[in-house]
Amino acid sequence: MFKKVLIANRGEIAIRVIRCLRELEIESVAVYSDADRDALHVRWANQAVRLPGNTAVETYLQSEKILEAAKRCGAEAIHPGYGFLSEQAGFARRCREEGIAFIGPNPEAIEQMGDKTTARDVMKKAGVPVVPGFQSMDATLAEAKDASAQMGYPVMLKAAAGGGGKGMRMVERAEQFESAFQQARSEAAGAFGDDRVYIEKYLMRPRHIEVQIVSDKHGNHIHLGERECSIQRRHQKVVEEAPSPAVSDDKRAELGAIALMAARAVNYDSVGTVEFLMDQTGACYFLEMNTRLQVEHPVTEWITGLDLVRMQLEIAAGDPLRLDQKDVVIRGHAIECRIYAEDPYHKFRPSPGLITYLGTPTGPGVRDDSGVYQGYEVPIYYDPMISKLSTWGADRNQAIGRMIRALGEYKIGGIAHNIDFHRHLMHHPAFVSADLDTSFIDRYPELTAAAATNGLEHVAVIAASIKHFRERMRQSLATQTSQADTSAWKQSGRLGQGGRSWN
Amino acid sequence: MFKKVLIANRGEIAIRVIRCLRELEIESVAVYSDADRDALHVRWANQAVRLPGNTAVETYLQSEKILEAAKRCGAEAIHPGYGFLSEQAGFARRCREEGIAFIGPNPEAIEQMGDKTTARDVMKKAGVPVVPGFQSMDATLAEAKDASAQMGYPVMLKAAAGGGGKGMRMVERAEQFESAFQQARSEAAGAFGDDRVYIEKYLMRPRHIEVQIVSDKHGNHIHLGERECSIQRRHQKVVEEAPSPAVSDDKRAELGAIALMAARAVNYDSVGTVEFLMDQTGACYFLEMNTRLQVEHPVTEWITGLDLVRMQLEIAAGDPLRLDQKDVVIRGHAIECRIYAEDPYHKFRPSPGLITYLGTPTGPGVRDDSGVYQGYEVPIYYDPMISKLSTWGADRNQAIGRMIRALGEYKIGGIAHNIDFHRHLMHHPAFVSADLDTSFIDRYPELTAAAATNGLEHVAVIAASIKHFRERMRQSLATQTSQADTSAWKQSGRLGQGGRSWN
Amino acid sequence: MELIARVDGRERLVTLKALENDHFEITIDGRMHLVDCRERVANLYSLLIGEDSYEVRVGDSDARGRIETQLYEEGYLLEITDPMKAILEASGRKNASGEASVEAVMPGKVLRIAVAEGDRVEEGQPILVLVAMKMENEIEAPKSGTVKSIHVGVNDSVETGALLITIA
Amino acid sequence: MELIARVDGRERLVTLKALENDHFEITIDGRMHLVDCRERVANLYSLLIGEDSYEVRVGDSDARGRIETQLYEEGYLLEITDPMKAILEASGRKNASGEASVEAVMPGKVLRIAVAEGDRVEEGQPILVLVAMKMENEIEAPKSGTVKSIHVGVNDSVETGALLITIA
Repeated sequence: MFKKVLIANRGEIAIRVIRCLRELEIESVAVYSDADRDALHVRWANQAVRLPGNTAVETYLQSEKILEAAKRCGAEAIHPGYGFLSEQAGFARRCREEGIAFIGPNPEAIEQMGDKTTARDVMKKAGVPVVPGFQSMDATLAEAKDASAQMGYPVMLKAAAGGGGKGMRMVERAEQFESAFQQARSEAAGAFGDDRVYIEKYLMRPRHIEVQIVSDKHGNHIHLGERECSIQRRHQKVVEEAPSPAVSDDKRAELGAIALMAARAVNYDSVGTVEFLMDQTGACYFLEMNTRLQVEHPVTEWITGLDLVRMQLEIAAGDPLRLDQKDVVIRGHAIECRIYAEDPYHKFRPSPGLITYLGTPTGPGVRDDSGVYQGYEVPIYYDPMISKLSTWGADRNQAIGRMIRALGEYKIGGIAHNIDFHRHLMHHPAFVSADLDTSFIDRYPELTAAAATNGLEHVAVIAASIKHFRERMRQSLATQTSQADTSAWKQSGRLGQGGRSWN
Repeated sequence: MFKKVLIANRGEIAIRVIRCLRELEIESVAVYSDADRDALHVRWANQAVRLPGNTAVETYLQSEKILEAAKRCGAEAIHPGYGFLSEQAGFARRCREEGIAFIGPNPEAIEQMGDKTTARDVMKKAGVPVVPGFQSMDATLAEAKDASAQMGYPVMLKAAAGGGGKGMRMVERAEQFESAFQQARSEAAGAFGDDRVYIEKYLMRPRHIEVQIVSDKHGNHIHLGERECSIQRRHQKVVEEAPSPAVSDDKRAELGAIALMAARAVNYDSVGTVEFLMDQTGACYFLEMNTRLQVEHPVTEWITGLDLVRMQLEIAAGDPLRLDQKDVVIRGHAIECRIYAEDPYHKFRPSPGLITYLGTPTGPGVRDDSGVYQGYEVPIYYDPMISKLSTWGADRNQAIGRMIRALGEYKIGGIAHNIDFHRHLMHHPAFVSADLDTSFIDRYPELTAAAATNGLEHVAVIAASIKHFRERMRQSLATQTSQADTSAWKQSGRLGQGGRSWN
Repeated sequence: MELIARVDGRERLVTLKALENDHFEITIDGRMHLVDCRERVANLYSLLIGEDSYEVRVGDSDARGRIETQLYEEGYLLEITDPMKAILEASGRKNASGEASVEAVMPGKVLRIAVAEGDRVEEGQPILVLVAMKMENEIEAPKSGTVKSIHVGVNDSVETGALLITIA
Repeated sequence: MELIARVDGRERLVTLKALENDHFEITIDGRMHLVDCRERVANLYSLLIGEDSYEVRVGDSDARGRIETQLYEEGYLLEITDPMKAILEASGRKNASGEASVEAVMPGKVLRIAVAEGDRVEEGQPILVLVAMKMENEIEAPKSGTVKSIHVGVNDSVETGALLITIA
């Protein structure tokens, strides 16, 4: 096993990796931008190397500077976390050239899976079902229309060159196809200078299901069952769970086998995720593969008892897998809520700023993977996710009950956050009955309305009135004190009306 | 299931029960002494009833006042926690008379198991091996000596009426018996006005092994495997783990069967623990039964995935057990370290006082069951245990690694605590190799010597020097400020040298 | 002390009387509560309302006098006003120009401007998109009115507090 | 600033020079360290010593000038003294009577007194047992000397700070 590992990341995932390294008595090296001097990962690593600048481009994406730091510090391996350099085949290749272990798959596997069209082709060749689609290239309108008719309406038109919803439109019937196709083409040309349009079967209210795979460098591949990540906002996951309430044991075995086909097709050799969309009939289609650790890996850890970061390290160090498929036993149910510094009642607007109070939950079946602390200022440069709260229960209901309990214990002051949003979601009848799909949040607008529902308004009124009263008292005392000729330092201890600031 | 439950306890166990009630959407009623107005269990319960006074006798042992509170609040059941009223058959009987469910076993079972001699007799009749012993009553010296020779030296003499080590002495050889017996008798008479001496086989370096049992009101009994609690100080457990490294699968089945024999013998109908001493040959002897939830129940919860408090509630509500013995599956290994407000380097002297800083660990495989918060003052009237830190790993080594990591994250300011003690213990070769017995702490005096071992003295010197420097700067600034004619309130914000107090 | 508490658009009339030992007599719309409010940790209240117990984290009042409260069961945002003070302030406000300045709430880059000078806008209508923290953030009109001036252009980088748009 | 740090009975000579931006040049027994010490939260330091990183919680100095430091790896109790100040205080101390008063560190009940007036005691020797927090707590002699007077009796209840025994 390695003696020292550099973590080319920040936030909660850097903390997750540091914790694992600490548990294995491996030294950790952090890198940090100027904005991150006060970040938790800098404090908790054994060494910390500064990357001057603030933006990701200046810092966490500076692959050569990071490689240089690793060499200088004597780190034998680099963990890329997720995001940043984690899926850059070029970086994985440079690590290999420099004789540093990249804690992730080989660069060829990243490359093949990184490009959507290539990935689809690889999967199709491996016999994996993909969302039916047609790449227009310089296809005529007639050819495109034929293809659409063949896959069946509704279909989705997407700019082949772009992303982020641009040039995207849904076509419900053949009669609408011609005008929609022309419009999509011209929008794509305008936005990306490339008028190629990609046609995809539109799945109605699909579920997002993904299979966790683990492969070593000796040709062993196992899967750890699936996660469901249908609750999304702004095309980003907010709540994940494992196992999926929509996946039976048979379906799990089927999806697992497909995922392992994908893994074998690209000689995969790390932990990774094969993502599917499941339509309302239960049919699953390959969406994409993530060649890295996922944000939501804790729910899989809860139900399997495995430590995915530790497995990544062992695989990168050349160890064979310690277990066979039959050793993978799923116990109970786990849910993860991503805690964001954002305002769910104003279009999930990010809310960076100073965390003036932080009370985090614990107790039975609760885990908090956080990257922040009380007194920390959430910077504006990076992702607004501050922690991942996950709970485990013998069944889904117990996991939900524990999540509601843990959300109640979670208290964050100073910034907007989505704790109440999660609480309302966990109580929502459609969530409780597991009637999920990727448009869930849009379907239930009450989730993004700020209205309180618990009838405890009088308690809030009482608390706020006392707060107002005490602020007034403090102000008037302060005025008196600054006028009096006394040592304010001695006074300050007595002013809190009982409320003191402990450190 | 109940709609409202009163918790006749305080500290972490009250919080443990409140968490479970919250998860099941059951209302909780706390009771509290005057010293506990600021305790966490008062804050987190839905209702809180004052018991005037401070000592346990004035408050948490006032069974009639507690019953009255339960009736007035409409609580249908009382959870006694551990200690206080939890093993008082009389209280369980009064609950029954008042039509309130006692969340524990029936009073007859408590009674039979509460008296050591009766418990031994019950166990012997049930065919359970007990530590060989002999009750002298008005036996002659010759009879007592015969009995000792029969069980084999060394033997232990104990005052039959007392406890707490009084009148206790070890006899190594037959020649010493006569004088030791006379001395023990006269000491017993002096201390308890009762000269009966109880003779027990002295076990050399025994391990403390206990089996968790669960019985319902319908005659179903299961066991959840064992815990090992050999690490003790002042005859109290400090570290517990499950499963015991000294117990094989066969031994587990054997001990489990014995424990269930005990349960059946007294018609047990709640969760409970059958305690054994295991000698160096691996032979186990019944020690006593605890007819309540144990402090160390989290390690069993970790490895079985069961919620023991929830099971207690379900059983008390009359539900049959949801699982059979064959459904009990043990996964991995769990360790619990009890965090005490005490000084391990001065004979574990309790250290009540104000908790000025509290940083609690979390992350994968870590659970903290705490009864305190930053800003809380640990009162002098009750037990100094402030929290139970437990970790889980796929094997014992991973559980130890996680415990060391979690202890590193645990930071407590303002009071003495035993975090460093636990850390040294977790690193100790004899602990790592599981060479345990109840005299472990006495055997290794380095554990109770304050010497640091990690070679990071220069870091401590640097931190303390900067602290000293900043305190000095603050003092001199304060002097200047109180002399200047400015508003000290505005100044105070700038004085922390960057260090601010957040709430 | 008489106060008005606004929650979710509703107004509650509050009378607060401080008693000894952190106790209060608080009347909300005529209903009286006896409250024991302990504050061992600043801004973290342990409330006993009769025998009902709540732990409530309260935020400091923001610029608009709003106080955030976080209970185990729910979070509430309240506006507490002192009726006398409110009357005084309201008369003061009338003297102001009635203009609203839309400022950048975080540093970022202007991606899109959805209005032009002279446009009529409704309160809550999206008027500008700012990219920050890897996301597009829609900025809404704080009041109904007419766009008086636009102070930034597409692709401009702005700092927190930068004036973006004025609505009259 | 020159300081003496005592750890586990050893003395270290420390020179501290404050630079800008929370940086320090700290020399311990002739070895120099460049330190960046951030204190976002009072008494919780993020130390970068060169590129080595440590999070250290420091306690406030106690009555004897001792500072507790808690690292991830270990806790240390240090005594920091200012050599100049130490010299002054030592001379002051000589004027005192040289008596040590043993006081109750917590409220409790006297269970046992192990010494009699006039007894010779060694530093660290158990002299009294106090029952508090469900436990028996041995009180040790703070210094070697002779028991001058015993101010309590067995079974007495005492409050924190109560004078128990004087050793001369």
